[in-house]
Amino acid sequence: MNSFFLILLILLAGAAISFALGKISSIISGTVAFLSIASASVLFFTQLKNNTYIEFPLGEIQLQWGIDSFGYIFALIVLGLGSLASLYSISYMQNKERTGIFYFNFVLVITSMVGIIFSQDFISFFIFWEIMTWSSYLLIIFNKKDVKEIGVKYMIFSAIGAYSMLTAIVMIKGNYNTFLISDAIQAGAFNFTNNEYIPILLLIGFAVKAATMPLHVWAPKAYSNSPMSFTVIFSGAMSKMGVLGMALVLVRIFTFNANNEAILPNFSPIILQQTLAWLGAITAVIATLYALMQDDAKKLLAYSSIAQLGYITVGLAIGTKLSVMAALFLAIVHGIFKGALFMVAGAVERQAGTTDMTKVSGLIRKMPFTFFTALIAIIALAGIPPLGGFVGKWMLYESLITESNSYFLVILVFFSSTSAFLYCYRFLFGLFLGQEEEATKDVKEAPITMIIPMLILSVLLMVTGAYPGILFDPIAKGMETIGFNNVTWDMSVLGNIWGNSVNMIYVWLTIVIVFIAAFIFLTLKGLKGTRYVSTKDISTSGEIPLEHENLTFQINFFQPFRRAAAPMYKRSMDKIWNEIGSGLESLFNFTRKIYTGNGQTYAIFVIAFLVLMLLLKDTLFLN
Amino acid sequence: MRKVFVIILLILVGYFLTNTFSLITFGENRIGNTSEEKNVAAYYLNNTKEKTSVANVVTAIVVNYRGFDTLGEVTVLFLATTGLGSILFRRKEDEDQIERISKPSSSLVQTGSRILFPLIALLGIYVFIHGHLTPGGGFQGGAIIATGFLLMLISYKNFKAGHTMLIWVESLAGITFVTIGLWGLLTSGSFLENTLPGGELNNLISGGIIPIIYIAVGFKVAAELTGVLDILLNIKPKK
Amino acid sequence: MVISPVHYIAVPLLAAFLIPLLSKFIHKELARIVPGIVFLYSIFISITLMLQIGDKGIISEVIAGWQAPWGINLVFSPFSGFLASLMSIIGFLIWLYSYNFKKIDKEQSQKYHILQMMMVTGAIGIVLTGDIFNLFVFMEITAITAYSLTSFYRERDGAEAGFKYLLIGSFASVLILLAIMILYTQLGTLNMAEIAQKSHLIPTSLKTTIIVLFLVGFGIEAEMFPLNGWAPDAYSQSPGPIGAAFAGIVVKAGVYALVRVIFTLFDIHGAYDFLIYGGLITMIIAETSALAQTNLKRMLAYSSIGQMGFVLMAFGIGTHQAIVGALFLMFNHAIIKSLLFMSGSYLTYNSLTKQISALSGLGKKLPLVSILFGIGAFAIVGLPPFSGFWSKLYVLSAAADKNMLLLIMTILAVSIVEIIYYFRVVSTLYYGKQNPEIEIQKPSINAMVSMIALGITILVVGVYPDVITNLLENAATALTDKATYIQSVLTQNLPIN
Amino acid sequence: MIVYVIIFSILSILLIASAIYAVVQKDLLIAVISTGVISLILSVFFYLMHAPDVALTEAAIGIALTTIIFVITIRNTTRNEDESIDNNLDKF
Amino acid sequence: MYNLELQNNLITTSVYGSAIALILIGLYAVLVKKNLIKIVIGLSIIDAGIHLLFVAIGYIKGFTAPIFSPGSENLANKMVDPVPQALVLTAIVIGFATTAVALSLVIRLYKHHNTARIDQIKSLKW
Repeated sequence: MNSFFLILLILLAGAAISFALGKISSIISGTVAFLSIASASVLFFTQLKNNTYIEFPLGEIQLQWGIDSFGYIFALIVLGLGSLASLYSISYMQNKERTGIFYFNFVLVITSMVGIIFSQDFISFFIFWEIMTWSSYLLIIFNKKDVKEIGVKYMIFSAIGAYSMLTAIVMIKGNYNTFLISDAIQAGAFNFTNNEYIPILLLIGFAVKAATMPLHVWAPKAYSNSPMSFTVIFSGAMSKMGVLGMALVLVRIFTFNANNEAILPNFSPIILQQTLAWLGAITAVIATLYALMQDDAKKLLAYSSIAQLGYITVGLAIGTKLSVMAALFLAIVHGIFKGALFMVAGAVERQAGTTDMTKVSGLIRKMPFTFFTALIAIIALAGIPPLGGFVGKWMLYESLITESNSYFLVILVFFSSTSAFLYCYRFLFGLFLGQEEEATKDVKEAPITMIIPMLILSVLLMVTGAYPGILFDPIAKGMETIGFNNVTWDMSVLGNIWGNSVNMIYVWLTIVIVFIAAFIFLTLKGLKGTRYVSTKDISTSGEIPLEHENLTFQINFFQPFRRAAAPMYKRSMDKIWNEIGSGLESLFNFTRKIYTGNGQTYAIFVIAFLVLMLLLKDTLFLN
Repeated sequence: MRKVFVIILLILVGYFLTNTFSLITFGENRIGNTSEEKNVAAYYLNNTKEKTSVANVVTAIVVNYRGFDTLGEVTVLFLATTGLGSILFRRKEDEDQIERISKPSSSLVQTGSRILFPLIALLGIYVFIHGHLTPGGGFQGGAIIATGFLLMLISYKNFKAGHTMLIWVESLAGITFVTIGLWGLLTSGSFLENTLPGGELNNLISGGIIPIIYIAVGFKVAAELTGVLDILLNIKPKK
Repeated sequence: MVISPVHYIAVPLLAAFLIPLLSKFIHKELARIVPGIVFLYSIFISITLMLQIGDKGIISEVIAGWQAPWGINLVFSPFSGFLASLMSIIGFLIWLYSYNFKKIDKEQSQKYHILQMMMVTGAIGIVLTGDIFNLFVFMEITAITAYSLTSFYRERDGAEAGFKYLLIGSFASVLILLAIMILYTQLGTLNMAEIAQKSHLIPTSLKTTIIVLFLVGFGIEAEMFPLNGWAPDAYSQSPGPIGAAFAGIVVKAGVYALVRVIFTLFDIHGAYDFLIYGGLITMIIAETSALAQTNLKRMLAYSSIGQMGFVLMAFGIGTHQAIVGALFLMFNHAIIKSLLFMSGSYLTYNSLTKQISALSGLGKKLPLVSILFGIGAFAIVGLPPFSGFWSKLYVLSAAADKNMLLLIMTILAVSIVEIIYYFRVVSTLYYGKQNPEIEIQKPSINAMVSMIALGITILVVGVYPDVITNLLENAATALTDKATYIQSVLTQNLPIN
Repeated sequence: MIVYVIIFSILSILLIASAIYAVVQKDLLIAVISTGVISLILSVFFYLMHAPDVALTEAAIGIALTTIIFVITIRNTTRNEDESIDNNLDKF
Repeated sequence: MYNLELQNNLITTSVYGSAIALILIGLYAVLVKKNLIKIVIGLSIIDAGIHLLFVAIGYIKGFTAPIFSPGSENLANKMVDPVPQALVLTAIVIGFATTAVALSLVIRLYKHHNTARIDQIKSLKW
């Protein structure tokens, strides 16, 4: 049997079995899900060779599946993260209701993403894309919170994206008479000068999943409201599907000459590129600003995800070798550290009952391993050396400064990534440091099955920080597949055009030594004379705080900043979309009044329509 | 406002109807020479006498050439009866409170209807038995018989049209019709095919299956129309 | 006896006339069982005949032994055969579903089953007949049964819906009669093949009038805007399975008639545009009206109208692929909407009111029905891997071949509206708060069987559309191939006399 | 010939008059009877146009049965179009 | 009055005219009158008009009824068109059936809503 089918079959069987077993025990169900994903990953990385393709017909439509180096990059994210997240969710989902539905959709999301990676034709691509959409929809509303608002919003935006994609697909079929992606690329279907609509529509479709402005409004609540073990996949892997698509299209919007160098016949593709880059940058800035204001750690992470995806979009949109490489690198690393962070949030949620930073704090002693993961991941997220996040940002900045032609863009990206320090700090400080709360006194460390994936991810982050080349290798191969020539990379040395270079191993070693030294010093000092006080252990002007009063330092954490940036928060994209929605709804409510309920009126409609047709008959039906 | 709009519409409808029918001359011969058989009407007029031995061409068309329509038509009536039954359905518990809509008629009326009823029924039967020879046929005869039943229904308070009888007549007539059709299919290969010998023109026994079908139609229509009347008359009047 | 298309009509009629006798004198249950046997027989005929005609053949069966133009004939082509088979199958499933439907009175069930069977028979007659007046008669059979069935429940506003339907339906029959009349004066024939052959002889002004009359008349049956005022009421007030029958069978017959007139009788290009615009407006108005509905069945009704608009529009595009897409849509709409109406009617039956909000949390109490409803909802909005996706893809790519970008955008925009209201229902079902007071009536086995059969069909066709596309291709070819139609009707089966 | 002209003209005038009367008359019973008159005149028309079968059918169904079911309906609902006058259709 | 053409026109006008007038009057009743029974009366008037039109298009001036009565066996070429008559027969019966169903619905509506005015029976809308 063909490995492609076998992998999908294993996954589908896993979905079905875990659905059936969900009624019996959530642990068994989760184990089945984990085993199926893990075995599919093993099969994938051992059995499938790059650049193998199979073709089979479905009616008149020729379908093609295959795996190339480009898809391989994303397979790494999807399957790696998928296995870890499913392992993680065994404990996370324990004692919850309807776990059958959860695991069914969970595995189905993984399946569809693997399917997307396999798809070499638009039809299977779209089919898997839609399966991914609706199965993730069912997970988003899994927690039964704000079902209508979150679910419907997610579905509307997904549908906007999917249907623009579908429009583009049928247009490709109409113009080039092919459903195969490779044929379409060959025929120049993505070429902006050939047809403006196709690339734009496709980009809209992918931008929705990549949560790019102004199509991002579904994301914050969707990310924060789904079960955390799924958000790991949702934010870490699923959004990367949008990145995958965007990369494919953006590379090909120019006309190429024989040496595969872009010819620039007019400015329109550049305008498209610039627009997208600007949108990405603005997304990053705005999402960062919103992330600062969140009290809920999950929401903070959700906005941060959007911001990170903004960087990736910028990188893809710039479209040079370096920037695309940076973007893809960031995509993988973002998958790892955001996965780790959402796992942390999930662990905190499971153990402490909430992730609201005004209610939970000082968990460092209760959950040391979780804290360690959070620390590592936050370092990566903030882009501080020596971890993977730094490498990606470095490359992105370099390409922005040298190749983007727009310093405003650079300023925006810089602004947002420095502001990101603020929320990174807050996440770490809010949840793990500071005073302990009464409510979280009895919190224990998360179970081992949750710790293991988190630690694996932290280790991965450290490794990619020291040896980014591990990731450069598949990325470079993948980029060569989609049309870049001679992508060069080095195992751990980052260079720039001015000839300076950094060896990540040295950076890494230095920092780790400093870190360990500081850690030992602080621990020793801490052992001696630290006094722990509860938040209620104060008196203000002689008044003793009431029992229920919340006096955590977390409340209004960035109040001065909020005051300064108030105008920014006044008008959000969310509101604009809501206004459009309610406007349309009232319009529809008006038009449906045509059905007055009076049978006679309907009869008059019939006669009026008849007369109208009779009046127009000679123009309408002449031949 | 609505009235004005409707009147404008009606004027336009009238204009188009007049326009259309001004192109269709009244009384014009559109059949042409019947022996040329340029259209169905010519074919029917030319062939009915020989091929079906039915004097009344309309009957030949209704029962034989377009017998399928007639089957559909009696089905429509049948379904109307059934539908009426379901629309005006009463539950069993209401059944006792049925009240005839008319007060008991005077004995003069009662006697009159009792005498008239057989006569009307006979007339109806005559009409549909001679359907293939003279004007009239199953529908007309059936409707006439139903009128007779109507007389009885309104003059006698407790005259029940006899559900069992109605069901029998209706079902048997319908089954006869379809069975004759299926017999044709079985023996000659086409539904409702006239399998019996034609006989002599203008004889009572002529036209093969045509009179049989028309008689069945007559009974069926009579039963169905009576059924409709029965249902409608059985409604409990509003106090 | 040789299997022939006339069995589709004759056997149900025989059964309908027999049922009162049988149930009165042999056993009451027979009134409910016999229609099922009849439907099974219809399915058997369908299979036999579909195998018999193979890829391209057309069976033209004459009635009463008169050759085509002189008598009435039935035409079993891949196109009409496809629809007749579909109707038989849906009819059977609807019968199975309503076999012991609790809401139907015991005494009423005989009438219900006769009416339901004859409604399907009438629709099959419309599809099969080759005579325009015969088509009218069958339309009346369908219409009369539909009026009665719409007002079947006493406790609902059925009578109101039925009266509106009747009012508009009478207009339809008047218009069609007028059209037939004018047609007859011009050509002296009622046979559709002969009309198709000679339609160019009609003077233009009369021809256009005839077309308008036909389009408006059949447009009423096909639920085209603004002729569809009756439809939401009729759908929502009729018994659940009858809503399914309207969507799966009756409207299909209306669309068939409309398409037959446009594609075969008069080959008019203006009418294609008429279909596109009519369908588009119907779709937009109906789907946007569905958005604000609070009553589940009424929402399904509007959605059904919208889908029919989509079908008409797909026919209007007019290319081979578009017609295949349109037929695929008809197929999908028949099975999916039947499933939705069936499961939806169980859901509303188990809620306190008919409102969508009253369904909240029923997903847990009626898990299988809710999953089936969910499958239906996912399929109708065109999400893969359910069957609805393929029809949408066919139509869209046909539109793309003709470079109708705006059309594609509109269809998809409307689909988004569709997604919103269907997903609202699904999320209410599964993620709403439960009402503990409701007592649940579990659906009977037969109802479950018929719903599961539909659900499985949706999945199978969705995963592997090839099972149906071949049939659709043949049907589409048969619809557009006017010459073969005329030829096989007018020269086959010489008269025996 | 001229006789026909006269008959046709008179009949058509009667026909239209009774139709209008049927529509404007507020008493539904009278309106229904006018409708019956329409059918009557119609069947004469049919007879004159050499359609005896149709004439018979129209006579039997149109005049008798249609009228009677209308009357039954009026009996069961209301006699007055505007529903202000009491229904006093006790015998007929 | 001896003008043949005028006579023809008069007959044409009286037949077609009254048929069209019936249709229009019926339509008026259906579209304007509020009473349900009036609406049904309107429908049957429209039907009557259609039936008249139908017979009229089959009429051929000076020809006889399509019946081969004894003594007129060879008049096939002198008979009016029988097909419209056959169709009208069907149409009349169908019309009756529709009217019966309509009236039964009116009865039920009246019982349910206690009114026969169509503009007050609007519980289903939008």
